[in-house]
Amino acid sequence: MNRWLIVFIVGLLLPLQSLAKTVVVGSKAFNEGYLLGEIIAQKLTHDGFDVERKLGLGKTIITYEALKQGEIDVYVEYTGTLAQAILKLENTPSLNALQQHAKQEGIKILPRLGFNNTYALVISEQMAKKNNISKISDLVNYPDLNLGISHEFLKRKDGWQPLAAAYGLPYQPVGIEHSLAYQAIANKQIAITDAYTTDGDIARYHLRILKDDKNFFPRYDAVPLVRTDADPALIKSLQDLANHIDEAKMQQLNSQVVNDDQSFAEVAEQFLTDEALIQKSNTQDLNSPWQSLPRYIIEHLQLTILALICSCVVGIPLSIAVYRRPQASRMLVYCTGLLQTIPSIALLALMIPLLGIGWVPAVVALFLYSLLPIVRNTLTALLTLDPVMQQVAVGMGLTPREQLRHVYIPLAVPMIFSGIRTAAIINIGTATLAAFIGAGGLGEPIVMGLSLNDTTLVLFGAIPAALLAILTEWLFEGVERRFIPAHLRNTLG
Amino acid sequence: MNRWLIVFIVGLLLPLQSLAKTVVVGSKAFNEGYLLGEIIAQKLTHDGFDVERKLGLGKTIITYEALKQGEIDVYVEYTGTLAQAILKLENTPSLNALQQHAKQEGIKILPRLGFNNTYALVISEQMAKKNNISKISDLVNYPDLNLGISHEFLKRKDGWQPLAAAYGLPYQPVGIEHSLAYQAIANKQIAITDAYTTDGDIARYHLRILKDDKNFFPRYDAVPLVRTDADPALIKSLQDLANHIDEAKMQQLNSQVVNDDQSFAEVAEQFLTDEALIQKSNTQDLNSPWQSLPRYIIEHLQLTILALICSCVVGIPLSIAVYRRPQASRMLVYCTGLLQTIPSIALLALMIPLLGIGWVPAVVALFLYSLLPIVRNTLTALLTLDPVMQQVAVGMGLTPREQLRHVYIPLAVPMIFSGIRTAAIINIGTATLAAFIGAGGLGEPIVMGLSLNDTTLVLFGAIPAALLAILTEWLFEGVERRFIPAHLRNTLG
Amino acid sequence: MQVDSTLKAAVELRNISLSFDNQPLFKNLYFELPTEKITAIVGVSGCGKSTLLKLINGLVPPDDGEIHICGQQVSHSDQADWRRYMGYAVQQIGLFPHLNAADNVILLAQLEQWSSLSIQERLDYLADKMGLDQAILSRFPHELSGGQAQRVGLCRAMMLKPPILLLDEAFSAVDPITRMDIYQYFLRLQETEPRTVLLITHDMREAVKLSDYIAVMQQGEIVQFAPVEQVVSQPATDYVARLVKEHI
Amino acid sequence: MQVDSTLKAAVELRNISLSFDNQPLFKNLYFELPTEKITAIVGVSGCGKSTLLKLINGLVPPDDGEIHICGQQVSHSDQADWRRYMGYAVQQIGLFPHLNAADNVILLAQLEQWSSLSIQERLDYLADKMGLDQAILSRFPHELSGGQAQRVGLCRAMMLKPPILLLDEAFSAVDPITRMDIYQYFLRLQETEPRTVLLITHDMREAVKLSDYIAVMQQGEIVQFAPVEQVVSQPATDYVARLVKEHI
Ligand SMILES: Nc1ncnc2c1ncn2[C@@H]1O[C@H](COP(=O)(O)OP(=O)(O)OP(=O)(O)O)[C@@H](O)[C@H]1O
Ligand SMILES: Nc1ncnc2c1ncn2[C@@H]1O[C@H](COP(=O)(O)OP(=O)(O)OP(=O)(O)O)[C@@H](O)[C@H]1O
Ligand SMILES: [Mg+2]
Ligand SMILES: [Mg+2]
Repeated sequence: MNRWLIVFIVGLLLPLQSLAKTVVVGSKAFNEGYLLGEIIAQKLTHDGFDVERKLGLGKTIITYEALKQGEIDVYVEYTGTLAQAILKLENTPSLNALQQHAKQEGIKILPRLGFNNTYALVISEQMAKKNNISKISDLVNYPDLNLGISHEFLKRKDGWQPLAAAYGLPYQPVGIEHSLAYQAIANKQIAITDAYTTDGDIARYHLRILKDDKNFFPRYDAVPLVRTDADPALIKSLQDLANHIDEAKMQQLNSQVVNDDQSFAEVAEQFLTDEALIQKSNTQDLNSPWQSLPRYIIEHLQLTILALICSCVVGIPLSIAVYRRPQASRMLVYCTGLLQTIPSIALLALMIPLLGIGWVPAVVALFLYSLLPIVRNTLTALLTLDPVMQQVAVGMGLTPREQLRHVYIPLAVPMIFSGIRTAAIINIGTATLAAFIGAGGLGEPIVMGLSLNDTTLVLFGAIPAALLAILTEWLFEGVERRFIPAHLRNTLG
Repeated sequence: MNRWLIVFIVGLLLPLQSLAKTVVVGSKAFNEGYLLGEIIAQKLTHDGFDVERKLGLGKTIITYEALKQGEIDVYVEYTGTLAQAILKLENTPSLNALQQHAKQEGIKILPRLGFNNTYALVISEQMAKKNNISKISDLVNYPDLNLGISHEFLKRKDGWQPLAAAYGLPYQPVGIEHSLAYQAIANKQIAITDAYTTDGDIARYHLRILKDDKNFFPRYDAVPLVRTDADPALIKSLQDLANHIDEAKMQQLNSQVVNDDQSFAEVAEQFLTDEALIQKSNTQDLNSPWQSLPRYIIEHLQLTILALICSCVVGIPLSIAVYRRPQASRMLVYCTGLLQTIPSIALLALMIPLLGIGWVPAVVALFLYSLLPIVRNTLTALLTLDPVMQQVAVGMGLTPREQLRHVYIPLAVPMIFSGIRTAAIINIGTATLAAFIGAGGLGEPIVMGLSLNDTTLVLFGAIPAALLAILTEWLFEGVERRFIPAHLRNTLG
Repeated sequence: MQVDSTLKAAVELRNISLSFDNQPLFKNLYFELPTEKITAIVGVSGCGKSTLLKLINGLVPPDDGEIHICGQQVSHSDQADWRRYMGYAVQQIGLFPHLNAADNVILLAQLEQWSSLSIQERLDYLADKMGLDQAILSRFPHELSGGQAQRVGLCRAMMLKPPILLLDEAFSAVDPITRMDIYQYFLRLQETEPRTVLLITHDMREAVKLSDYIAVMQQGEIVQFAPVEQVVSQPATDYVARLVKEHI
Repeated sequence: MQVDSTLKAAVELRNISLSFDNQPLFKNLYFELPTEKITAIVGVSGCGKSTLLKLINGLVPPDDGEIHICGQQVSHSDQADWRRYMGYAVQQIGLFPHLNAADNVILLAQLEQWSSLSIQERLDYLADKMGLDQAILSRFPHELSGGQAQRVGLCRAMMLKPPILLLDEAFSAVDPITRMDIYQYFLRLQETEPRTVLLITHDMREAVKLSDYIAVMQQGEIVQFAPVEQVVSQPATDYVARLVKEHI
């Protein structure tokens, strides 16, 4: 009997093992990040890797830490960000120097993708032509131009003020919302604004990037990062992408996403095919949630099952250990009860400083939540056993351990199972919150769908979760049929 | 025995009854709204009313509906909002006409508090003096002034464009982030911007409001709204506030909150005392969460207990009704399981269109969540009864109902209680989410604390919730001691 | 209900067949329970005596055959209606653990809404006859000795004065002296207000002493069913002869 | 462990006192169980027979007094160590419902890590002696008849060949013929490999037939404890006389 149980559990967890061997592609949470992540993912898939996407992980530091700790295997970072925000270097070092620093952290910087996504000043093509302006230092001669500078750039330490000082620019710029600036240029309300060099709107609004002829702006070269111990085949595959995306290309790709409403997957595939980096696949829409559904479900199952196994492995023995001591039993019930009163989001949030993001804190949180039904049912079952059975078990000379193993637990099993089943179902529900901390699962389409107000996407998470609940019930019916003699079984299964 | 149970339950629910007779003061969720709500609440408290605060309810329409449906009894609205956003009137009617329209909806408009919170153009006092500008039409003569207009005002249908047209203003304004505009005026980057007439920063930045001499802006007079069937004493008390707050006063009060970091309660009390509307109380800090703690706890208890009673009253009989039919039992377990897989926030959100806000949807959601442990434990207990007991009960001629009433249920009680206790504890935890839909309870300080990043406030919700969980365990131990013979009892209580 | 005393058989089983797990126990069993007489069933352990009682009580439906009670054929579902007229003391005793001894006994009378006076009277009467004192009646089942519990079960079966009594080894845990008293009580009762009693026993002397008829069962068949004297004097088979010889 | 057969008493209770709910049951009870003899306890239902067995087995701690097993005084906690050497068949039978009959019987031997061959041998031997066939052994307790279950319980108590056997009305649900076989078995066993047996019974003839000594108990006191013949020929009290008279 036990053998079957182990086979069953191992079988269920196998996907976790196999997933652990895939390449996990990460990204930060903004359009260019998503797009570069998707490009890398498709390239790797094409080169035969088993790819998992963990795109949109959040802030720089979370994504970087995820890479360092092996939760993702590759993501695209900018050299400037790496130098300043991550490695905390004062001035901007060369790529080689950066490579040295990164190596000490176990990180390898791969060759540049080809573009430098930094700040720039942009001017309308028309105005530039008319006045023959092509570089920032040309501006010194046109003090009458209206400058509308984004609030962020105005406020940055390395923003407007040092720039103006470096070039000796004679302007008093007006602060403007970045999203309105291009429109303002189009309306001729302002002539010049700041922008990112890869902004998809630059081409759309026919703007010219003024050359940073004094090299004022630090370089933000896009580079894939991997760990130093990365699979050489992975590195090889990623190196193929080197120098395939210049600023204009990146602008165009960004624009396809933002202005032409194409999906990241479509744009990425188009790009890779155009550059002959992959052959065009015949599959349908790559971005369809149908494609991700198996992953959602497997992740969800893994979270739930791992947490459930933990709480069985901890909760049942703990209950058994204390059930003869009323004070200890009471404490156990109180403590597991207290855990329940922490709202789930708060608990998940609490986990982050302790355990970071990903599936570990999610499993821990789920584990803590599923303790109560298991502990209480185990205790109640053991404490309300038929006293004659106890008398016989003791009277025939079984040791306390044997009494439990051969009499009390078998008799308590239907009730314990009832607790485990309740815990499992509650877990399936609560696990949908795991997506908030990047643990994936069916919460991912739900969270995405809620934030995009896309009901279909929400249902892509909600319906499988509901079906999982029913499947779980069936599974437990089967397990009970296997392990509990018919006459002792909760006959509804 | 049953008598005691009833007395106990009624005793616990009594506060709900008494709270239902208090006056509930609502507000929308922005500073001025909170402040006016607090002023009204303190005034009513001073006049002997039992006041409950439901401040920060959210958008206009939620707050208005809450008033109409009796969930709150009074809140402050602006006549312009009332006319346009709520009653959907085309042009701005007189207060009398508005009163007529509102009456048809069962709403009574009380006399104006005295200020008109509308859009205005502001200019620095210094510049105004220098150029002798006091009204908007004066601006026609100064086409060289820089205008920085907020993006929102630029985009509004009744914003900048018609204003400029109405006054024939010769400006091409620059869009600016409202929060930066005052600073920009102070820095002399712009001369004029738009503002609300009661903005606390107007005084702080020494700005002058330009008179709207063509009455372009609709009036947004602050008026308390009550239902037409409101207690005359309540109306009387609210009328005392009429004309006590002009624009300058409101600016000052807003500024005290925003710039001087005083609590709403402090500012409100200061104002009411200054205006001799109430006598200064000797109590300590009114805003202390200690003061609200009893209400939080009582609301939380009510939510939890009501939901628990509902799920007992529904879940136990339902389980008993179906337990002999395996198919029906299975369906019941599946359905209660499905409910568990809906994430709690989604379920609460789902309730709003059906049941509005407040404690009704919260209780319904909690009720649905607590069904599973109760249903499953009841079913399991009934299905794993000692077969000899069943044989005897049937064989001695008990009807199915009598078998249940006198044999099966008494024997199943320890297990059923175990389910109820699990449900109760889970409920206490989940009820903390009820604050999201205005149902109050210990979630209120938690939600507030999380959004203000105020750990102490969070603990004001979390610690009592944890204590409640322990209290609940004690209570159930007592109840079990009362209803279950010692030898059948889950001895850990 | 009153059992029609002119009727020869209060209970009649016709052509009953019953199998457990495809193991036939009864094949075309015919059995009739004489009205207002005490009938004892004896037989090897596991031959089907308790199962016969369950058939009569309707706890086990027959695979085939007819059951007549008081002259009417009853279906398995009808049988429920007859149960209150059949006191049934099961072999495992089966007291309800959540009720004390007295409450176990009076449960049916309470459900029949007897006055508390008549309940108390009947309880006292039965307890006295069965040698149970007040202290014992207020104990919970797990606090009773085996014989005390068995007698409480007997009182419970007899509480409503049922015209038919089914007793499955109802005296086996009672000591000989108390048992004598109970025999006396039954025999006297049978003279004043006769009941139809079916009792299972392994004590041939008990069978001889108490009953009017003896049915000897062997592997699901009734091998002899006759008045006591006849069974003793003319045992039908070797098995019956051994039974009689060893124990009288 | 072997009981030292030179020892007069395998078990000795000295000055035992025990109360339930402040109702004294035993007051300064003295009892010794003769080594390698069969001793029967008879007495009124509820006089404390089963409780005496529980005291010996250590299931119930005495309020006061000493218990000596094989000459050593044992405390309540020590008693646990002795239990495997005392086969104990409880009055309620108490088979484990999740194990079938055979598994109930062999559980202890499995825990003692007997070879499966010797387990099977012992099981077959006992089942044969108790008249249980293979079909019965594979049934779950709720599928057994009362007498079958009781015999399975008896096998369970005897599985480990314990030198001391405590039998609480262990034959009461067994039919007379099978019971005769079991008596024979016990008597023959007692000649070849004698055990210390304490059996509770309400059947005086059983007591006389099986045992070497009879202890008569009345309200928590042993009123006569003597070899069988002596109890029969010289009953110590009226009560004993009645017992003897009515049943022999
Ligand atoms: N837990 C208990 N609480 C109170 N009284 C008890 C408890 N256990 C046993 N008794 C009482 O102690 C007395 C002795 O019980 P015991 O089971 O030893 O009797 P017995 O001699 O075995 O009787 P029987 O022949 O009926 O089995 C009885 O009167 C019984 O009611
Ligand atoms: N649910 C069941 N499944 C399988 N076999 C059963 C079931 N119930 C009873 N039996 C078998 O049917 C036979 C008759 O059982 P029954 O209880 O009627 O015997 P009995 O004559 O009352 O015996 P005893 O004198 O030992 O009480 C036995 O062999 C028993 O094992
Ligand atoms: Mg039987
Ligand atoms: Mg006893």
